[in-house]
Amino acid sequence: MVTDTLLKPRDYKTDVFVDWCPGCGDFGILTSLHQALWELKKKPWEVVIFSGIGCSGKTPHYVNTYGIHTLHGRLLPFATGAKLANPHLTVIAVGGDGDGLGIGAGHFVNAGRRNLNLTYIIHDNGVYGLTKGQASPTLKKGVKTKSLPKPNIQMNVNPLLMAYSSGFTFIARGYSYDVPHLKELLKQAIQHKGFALVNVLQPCPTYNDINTREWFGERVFRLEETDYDPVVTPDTGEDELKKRRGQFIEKALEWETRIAIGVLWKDLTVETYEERIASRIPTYLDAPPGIRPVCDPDGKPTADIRSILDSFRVT
Amino acid sequence: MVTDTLLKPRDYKTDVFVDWCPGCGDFGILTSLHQALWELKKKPWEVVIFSGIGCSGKTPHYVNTYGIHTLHGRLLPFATGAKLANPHLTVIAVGGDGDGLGIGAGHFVNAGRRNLNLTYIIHDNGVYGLTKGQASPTLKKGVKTKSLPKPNIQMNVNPLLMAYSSGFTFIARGYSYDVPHLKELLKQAIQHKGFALVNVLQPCPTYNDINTREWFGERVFRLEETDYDPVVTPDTGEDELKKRRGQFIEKALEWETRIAIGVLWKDLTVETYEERIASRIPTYLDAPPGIRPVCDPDGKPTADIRSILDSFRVT
Amino acid sequence: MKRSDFAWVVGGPQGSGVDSAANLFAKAAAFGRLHVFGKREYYSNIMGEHSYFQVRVSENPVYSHGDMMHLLASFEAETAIRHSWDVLPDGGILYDPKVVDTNIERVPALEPEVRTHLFKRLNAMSLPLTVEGVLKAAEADGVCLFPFPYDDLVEELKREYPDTDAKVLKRMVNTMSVAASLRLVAFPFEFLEKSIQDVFKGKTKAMKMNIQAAQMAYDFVSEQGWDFSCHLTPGTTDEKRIYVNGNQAVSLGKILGGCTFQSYYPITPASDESVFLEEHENFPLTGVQEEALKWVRNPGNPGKSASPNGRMGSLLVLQTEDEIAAIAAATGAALAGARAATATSGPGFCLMAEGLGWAGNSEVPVVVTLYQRGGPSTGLPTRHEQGDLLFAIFAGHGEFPRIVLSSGDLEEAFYDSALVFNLAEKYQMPVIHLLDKALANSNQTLPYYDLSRVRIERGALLNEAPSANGYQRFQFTESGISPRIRLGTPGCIFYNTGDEHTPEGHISEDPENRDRMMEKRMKKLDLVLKEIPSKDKFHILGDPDGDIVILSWGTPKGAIREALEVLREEGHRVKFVQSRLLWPLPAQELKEVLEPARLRIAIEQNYSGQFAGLVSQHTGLRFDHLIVKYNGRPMSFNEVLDALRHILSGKSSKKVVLRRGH
Amino acid sequence: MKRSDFAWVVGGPQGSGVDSAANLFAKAAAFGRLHVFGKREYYSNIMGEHSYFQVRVSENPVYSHGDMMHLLASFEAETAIRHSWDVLPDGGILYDPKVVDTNIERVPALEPEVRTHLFKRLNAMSLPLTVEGVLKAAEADGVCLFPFPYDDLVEELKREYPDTDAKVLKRMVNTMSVAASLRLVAFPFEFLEKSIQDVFKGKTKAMKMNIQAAQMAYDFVSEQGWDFSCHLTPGTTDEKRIYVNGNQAVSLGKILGGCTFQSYYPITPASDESVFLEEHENFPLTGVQEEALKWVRNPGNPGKSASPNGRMGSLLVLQTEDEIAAIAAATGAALAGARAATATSGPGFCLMAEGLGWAGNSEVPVVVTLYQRGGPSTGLPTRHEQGDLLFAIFAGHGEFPRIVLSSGDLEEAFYDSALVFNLAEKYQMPVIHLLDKALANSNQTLPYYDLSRVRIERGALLNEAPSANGYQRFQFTESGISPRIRLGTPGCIFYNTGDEHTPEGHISEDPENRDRMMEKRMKKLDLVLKEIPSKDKFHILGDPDGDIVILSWGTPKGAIREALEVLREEGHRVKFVQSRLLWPLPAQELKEVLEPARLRIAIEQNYSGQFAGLVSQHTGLRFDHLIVKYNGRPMSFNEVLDALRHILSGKSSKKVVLRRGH
Ligand SMILES: Cc1ncc(C[n+]2csc(CCOP(=O)(O)OP(=O)(O)O)c2C)c(N)n1
Ligand SMILES: Cc1ncc(C[n+]2csc(CCOP(=O)(O)OP(=O)(O)O)c2C)c(N)n1
Ligand code: SF4
Ligand code: SF4
Ligand SMILES: [Mg+2]
Ligand SMILES: [Mg+2]
Repeated sequence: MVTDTLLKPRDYKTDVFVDWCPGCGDFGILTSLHQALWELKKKPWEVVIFSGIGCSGKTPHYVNTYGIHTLHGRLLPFATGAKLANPHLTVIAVGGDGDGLGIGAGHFVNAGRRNLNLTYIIHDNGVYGLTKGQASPTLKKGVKTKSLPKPNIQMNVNPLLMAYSSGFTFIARGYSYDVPHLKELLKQAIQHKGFALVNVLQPCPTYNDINTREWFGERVFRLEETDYDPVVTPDTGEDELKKRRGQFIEKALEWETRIAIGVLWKDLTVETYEERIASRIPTYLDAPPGIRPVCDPDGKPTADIRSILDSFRVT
Repeated sequence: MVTDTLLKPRDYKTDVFVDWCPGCGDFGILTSLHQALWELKKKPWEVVIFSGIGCSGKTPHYVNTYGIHTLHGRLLPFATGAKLANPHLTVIAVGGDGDGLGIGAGHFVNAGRRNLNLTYIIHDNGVYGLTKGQASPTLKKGVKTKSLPKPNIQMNVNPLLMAYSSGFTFIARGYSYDVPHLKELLKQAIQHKGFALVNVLQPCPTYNDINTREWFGERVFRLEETDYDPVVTPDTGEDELKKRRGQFIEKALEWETRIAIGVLWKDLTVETYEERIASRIPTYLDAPPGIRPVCDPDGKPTADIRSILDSFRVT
Repeated sequence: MKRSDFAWVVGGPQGSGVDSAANLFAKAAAFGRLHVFGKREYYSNIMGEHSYFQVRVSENPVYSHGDMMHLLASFEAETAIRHSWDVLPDGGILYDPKVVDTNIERVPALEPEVRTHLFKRLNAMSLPLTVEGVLKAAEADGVCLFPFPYDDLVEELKREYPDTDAKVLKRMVNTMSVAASLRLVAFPFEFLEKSIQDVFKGKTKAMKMNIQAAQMAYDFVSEQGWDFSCHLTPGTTDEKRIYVNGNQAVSLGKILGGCTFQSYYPITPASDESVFLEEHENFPLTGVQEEALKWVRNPGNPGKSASPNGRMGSLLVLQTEDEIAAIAAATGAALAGARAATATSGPGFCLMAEGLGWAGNSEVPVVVTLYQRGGPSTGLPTRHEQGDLLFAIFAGHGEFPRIVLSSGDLEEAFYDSALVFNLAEKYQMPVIHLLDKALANSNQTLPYYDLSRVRIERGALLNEAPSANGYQRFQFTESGISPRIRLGTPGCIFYNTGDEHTPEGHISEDPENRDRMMEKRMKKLDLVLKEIPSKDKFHILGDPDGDIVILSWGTPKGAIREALEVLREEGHRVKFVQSRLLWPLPAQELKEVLEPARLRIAIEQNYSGQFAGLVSQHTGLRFDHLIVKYNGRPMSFNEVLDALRHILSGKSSKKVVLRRGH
Repeated sequence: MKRSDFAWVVGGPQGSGVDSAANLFAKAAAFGRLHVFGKREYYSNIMGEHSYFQVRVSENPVYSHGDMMHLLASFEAETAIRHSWDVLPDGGILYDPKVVDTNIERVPALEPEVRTHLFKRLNAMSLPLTVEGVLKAAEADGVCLFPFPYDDLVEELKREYPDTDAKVLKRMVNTMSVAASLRLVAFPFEFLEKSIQDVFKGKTKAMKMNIQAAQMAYDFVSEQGWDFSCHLTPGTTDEKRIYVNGNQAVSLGKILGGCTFQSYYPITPASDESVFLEEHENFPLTGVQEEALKWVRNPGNPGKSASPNGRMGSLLVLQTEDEIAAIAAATGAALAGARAATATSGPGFCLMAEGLGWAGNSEVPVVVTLYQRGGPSTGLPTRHEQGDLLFAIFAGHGEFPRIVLSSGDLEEAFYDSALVFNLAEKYQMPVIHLLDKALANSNQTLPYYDLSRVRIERGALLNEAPSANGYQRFQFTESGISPRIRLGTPGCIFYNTGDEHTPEGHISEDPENRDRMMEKRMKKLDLVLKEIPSKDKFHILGDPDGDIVILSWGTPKGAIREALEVLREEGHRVKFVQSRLLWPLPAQELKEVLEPARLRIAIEQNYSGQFAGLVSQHTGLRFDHLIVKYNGRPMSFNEVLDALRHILSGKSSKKVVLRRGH
């Protein structure tokens, strides 16, 4: 029995041994998540964390909420099913860059098309951590991390650009060693009504000796401290929209010398998938699939199919 | 035995019954392909066409070259394997929008990261044709084609933007009823050294009664007839690059009133995957995996593993 | 064969309305209180390739299609060319006189191999290589030819509907062919009219035009005074009946069975089910009780949800990007409390193997409705096969429990589609409902479903957090079943992982815990075998004391039943064990019913006799004969009968391959 | 057990160098001309969780690990806490005196269930809940304790290497633990020195430091004058030997066997193979003949490719985005003429089911190296199991031919890794090479591979277009094998499709063609059974005339062999049938060797005895006993021996579950 009294940030921790390597960027993400949940006053049972497979995939076991550690690359479809079955849940998906942008790229793209109200945190470390450091889809071509026998032969994808092309309505970049900032991003993402991506730059000291804490430290800067405005509303004019889009793309691409962290895109003009469903299924929000009583206490079905069946009557 | 003498455009046809619906846009794509191959003087055996599953997936059976009709959504990985095994083949992948951007989206993205020298033609009809007209990933939200019981509830992806975020170095849009233009696009795509996408607007008169020939007819215009310049070379400056990128994105997104067809993006700065391999494997182009003699006529292996094996010797 | 058993075939290019014609014909017969069985054959194609429909009609129940054809209705060349050969000597062919000169060469959709074959036949008979040649060949066999001038009648109709699109008018040939056919067999027009009214309900104009077209065609035939020996007489039953196909039967069972979530990715022959469900996503509810689930109602809107009584309910259909996502989404929905399913066919099921294992490992009740079709690979996407059994049983790496249940016909399919959710929830494991193309695309008249037979059991699903401290999702219990709560249940949390786990659901690599968890999961299969009632394990049909036993599963049931009726008349005592629970295999019970027989025959629609092998493994019993079929066409009762007769004559080889059908 | 059979265990947190320590120790023993078998156990984790390595050493060949431990080498608390319990009474424990006071509570990676268990034990003995308590418990059993002050020695070393990073110095504890251990068993230092030289080849500085550290530790132990009864004496063989692990053995076989293309997606325990291959992507060629394949050489560069003789060759490794792409790419490469493979484990194999069917249907020779690991689902990703057999055999919808071959040890694995390509190309079907985690992560000393044993057969692969007109890729032939050409072969084209197809490879739904194609494909399996030599079907080990027979497959081979050696000494005549060709199943031959026995015992590392069931199905024979294990730890020869002894005593239950291992 989990109680809802006296929750402190550390009440969001579990007593499962956190088996990440010392200095791993995953710790910062976990802490930010604990803090964000606490600041949002989420009760443990209001939240479900879905994860994929990888070092990052272990996250749900370390958070005192419902936690579903799914399959490699499949966290979004699992999360989608749960969220659709009960749209009142706060659903957070947490996975690796290999998980989400390699094997899971098809789900990434297609989840973007739905704009379900959920939050997706990517641990972007440039490597497949748990399988010992092969290049992940975000590693730049030609980079040779210590885990690679040869320089990376494939080019990288840009997760933010991909998110934009796929329809995400909230696109942010965080840095796992800037916990206060990341915590704020997570809070905003969770509060955003729609599909929110928080791509977190996450140093992997064990395998990625290129994009290290030092490397990022010299480059990241907070977008909030500039005059960048990521918000698109129904009132944003066509020209203004083009401008926003242009600056978004440039900021998303910027990498070698400066890397922006913060909210890069926030589109308030798109209705959520839940809203779309509700407009087709009037009872959806009141009696969603996970909840709708399917039988009476005796097991008698509540669905009355007689009118449908009658349409097949011949005698 | 296929001969290489006296090839005419119609020699690129087969006598297999073409079972597309009357008026289907697929015919225009097929004709353009026949013509492009002829004009490029490709011998039938120099070309391999890979396809996925769908109406579009039947294409290889209608072209007098090697033809490999693969699985739904998997044409790119099949094509990738063949091209890598013999980089001297001209490899063309042909598939549906559902095939390539729905179930196959993960391969689309990750093939973009490689920039193999191959051509990918998408039949973009907004529907899953062969399964009777469900919404495909390119259909706009809210659109109700005659095949749908309710308006499309998901948003669309923009194939060109996705291609850009994934690293494609040649991105074009064609229109299946503008055969002369499409033929030229295909020729350019095949000749481009790198991964080339030709997304073809393909009316499906049977299921998509929204994006019809008439609808497109009023909107498409040839980019070549404007002053649009898609080419990026090593000499393109940073500002110029930003400009190109900006105009590419706007042209890629433009849809409701005007739709640009032509080459939207052509990046000549990226080496091909084959070149990258060749720099690691000096014998790659001369003796690629499909060809390298693996044994002598008696079956004696040619690979000499003694030096590797010796590194494991203990006595 | 009783005379009242009548088989009608209509063919034509895909997209030309063959299905509508068949539907009109079948419903007319059904409204005429006859039993109907309809089978659809078509290419993997949208327009242009040949498709056809056999409708069998009888005063007695019909369970399958047959090889015979009494009347062939055609309105273009290809159908006549392909099917005329199979019309019975006394039967007839309705054809368009316009096409008689059509050269076989010029029918593009005919496969080269079919063409060559026809040439040989016609040349041997010195007949021209045209439709006429083919018809002549039939005539020589005693078949009656009925030239029907469609164009003239369409012209006539056009005069009455001058503003109507030519394409729409052209479509009337379907209705005409039906009307002409019904007139030929002297079936009263009123039933056709009723059928048209039913089919075009709400489309007044189309209804009117179709009735008129039908009347014209009917009258035309009357005027010809053609002599046709087959007559069809309306029946007299007062049984309440429906006429449905497999996708519909399953959909109806799912809705009634409390399915609230279905994910799918389009695939033949499964997706028609999902489309049907989406069309019927809202439906009324009855008898909803005030419940313990208030916590999940829209928190922003508590008043509105006070009582869902008398309200509408829904089943949410989600079209996913692929089948990997389909099973994952269904599993996610099940975790949140939905009765969740996904429907697919072989290629899609391939992509579900990993997800299935996750659900098995995390003990999630998820239903996979698997419509088998011709494999391997893309195979024969619109044809029939039962080739996926062993794959369904062993899909996914490692070992985890699952249930595989197969339905034999449209009656079972309905009730089973509700039942599978009970099994999934009671035993907390994935259930594969194994169906096939023949079932999906067959139509049948059936007694109105008995809705009161369906009861919902949700097993150990708790509506509220257990009051005891320390809820453990995978608590070790005697039965192996641990109480389950929904994601979001207040006062509780739980964990799931694809890894081996502790009772709390956290990753564990401890060998002792591993053994216990593995045993907990796998032993649930024993419980399944213990608790599932015998009727859900297998049906015994035919002669329960027969000394010959047939073992089969799935849709061959219909053909076997009909064949057995004949064999019984011929004095053979044959018992038919139709297996339903295919996994876990009720080996002991099967052994008991199979062992006493002096002759054991297994029948299934695949190459290797997958189920027979499995039963041999687990019972130690061998089969004397194996009747299989793998050409993509369902077994007709005639070929099953012939094969059985041959076996009974003692002259048959051990393995019999059925090869009929087009 | 012979005294010279010595088992050493080293443990520590993942990432701290346990593997290197084990490698140093094993190689030292191997250089000392002893036989070595090493087994690695680790968590699905990168750093921090406990891992350990058992190295067994003997003058006689060792084929498996054992339950005994003569010397435990530890350098932190957790290893001592976990393993001390299992040291033999005469054995010893090397430990860091610094950690004796460490409280068990404060060892974070210990699972709560393990901790509770330890508390119980220590409390029962009234010992403190610390490392000291645990050591005391061991001492009470007669185990010798060897406190080894690592920090002091590291300090000393630091003085000599003042500029060296503290982390690097800390790592020296590994080498020290090895040196100390070897001194304890009085093994000559020279072999350790050789081992260090070998392992640190090319890294002069590290080599020097390690030798020095080793020397210091060795000397330190000498000075203590500790008394330890276990001694290890160098061997005397002049056999030429290698020391490899499973991933390496397979890689070497692949390269030699002419594999030119490998696709993969990272997964434990398969991807080390691909990484190894990528590291060795270029290698010399010998004996390349001028060939008929000029047409494919770089057309832009014809001169350069005139003769590849004496040149380098390559094996291209492609890291794909997932396993769906991996099998698709390998299949594409095979179509273009490559000997192509992909390597994966259960979860990845799930995603290959559809691609496998395509390759089966299109008759493409593609090799899947499948390393089984603990399932279901993510399961026990770094642990061992043989749970994927039936899935490997039945993966993919519909029915298509495939070969499943399993190797029993590192010797077989090498030759088989070349052989599978021959099978794939000769029979034009996918071949699954079924391996497992135990094989991948075991090391063994073996006779230097006999390279001349490997012969390459490419079957009906034509290097040029056939001169006859109308090449048909799927031409019907007597054997079912049709001549195959590469994509790009001039003067020719062909088609492939996942659909059923004509001999040309175009889509066909014709039922007759379908039957023929299906039979063509499936009958190739008969050819496989006919042609594959008996030694590739199964090995007969032990007493060929034994009246007790054991059937097994894969890696239990090692443990069974050793157990049988003991049983033979005890007077039992046991025949051991080690199956290799698992599909198609050589049922007839198996029946012949299994049937005569009076007692049949099946042994495999899964829950349900998958192979035993399959063999029962196809031979009709039952097994009297089934020995299984599914806790994720490979079978030790001791537990196999104990189980067999129990069976032979007549007191055993039918099913025996082995449960040992950490
Ligand atoms: C289908 C499948 N293929 C491969 C794996 C093996 N696998 C485990 S973790 C992992 C990669 C993890 O990389 P990433 O997603 O970037 O997460 P990280 O460990 O870096 O956090 C892979 C490939 C798997 N579990 N399932
Ligand atoms: C794994 C798998 N799932 C589903 C299908 C069924 N299927 C056949 S074609 C098709 C969709 C075709 O749509 P698209 O790719 O857009 O091609 P189009 O027919 O529109 O040219 C689908 C879903 C399949 N063949 N394989
Ligand atoms: S391997 Fe990298 S990502 Fe994984 S836990 Fe270690 S540091 Fe973190
Ligand atoms: S369904 Fe559409 S895409 Fe397919 S053949 Fe017909 S018109 Fe073309
Ligand atoms: Mg990563
Ligand atoms: Mg499409």
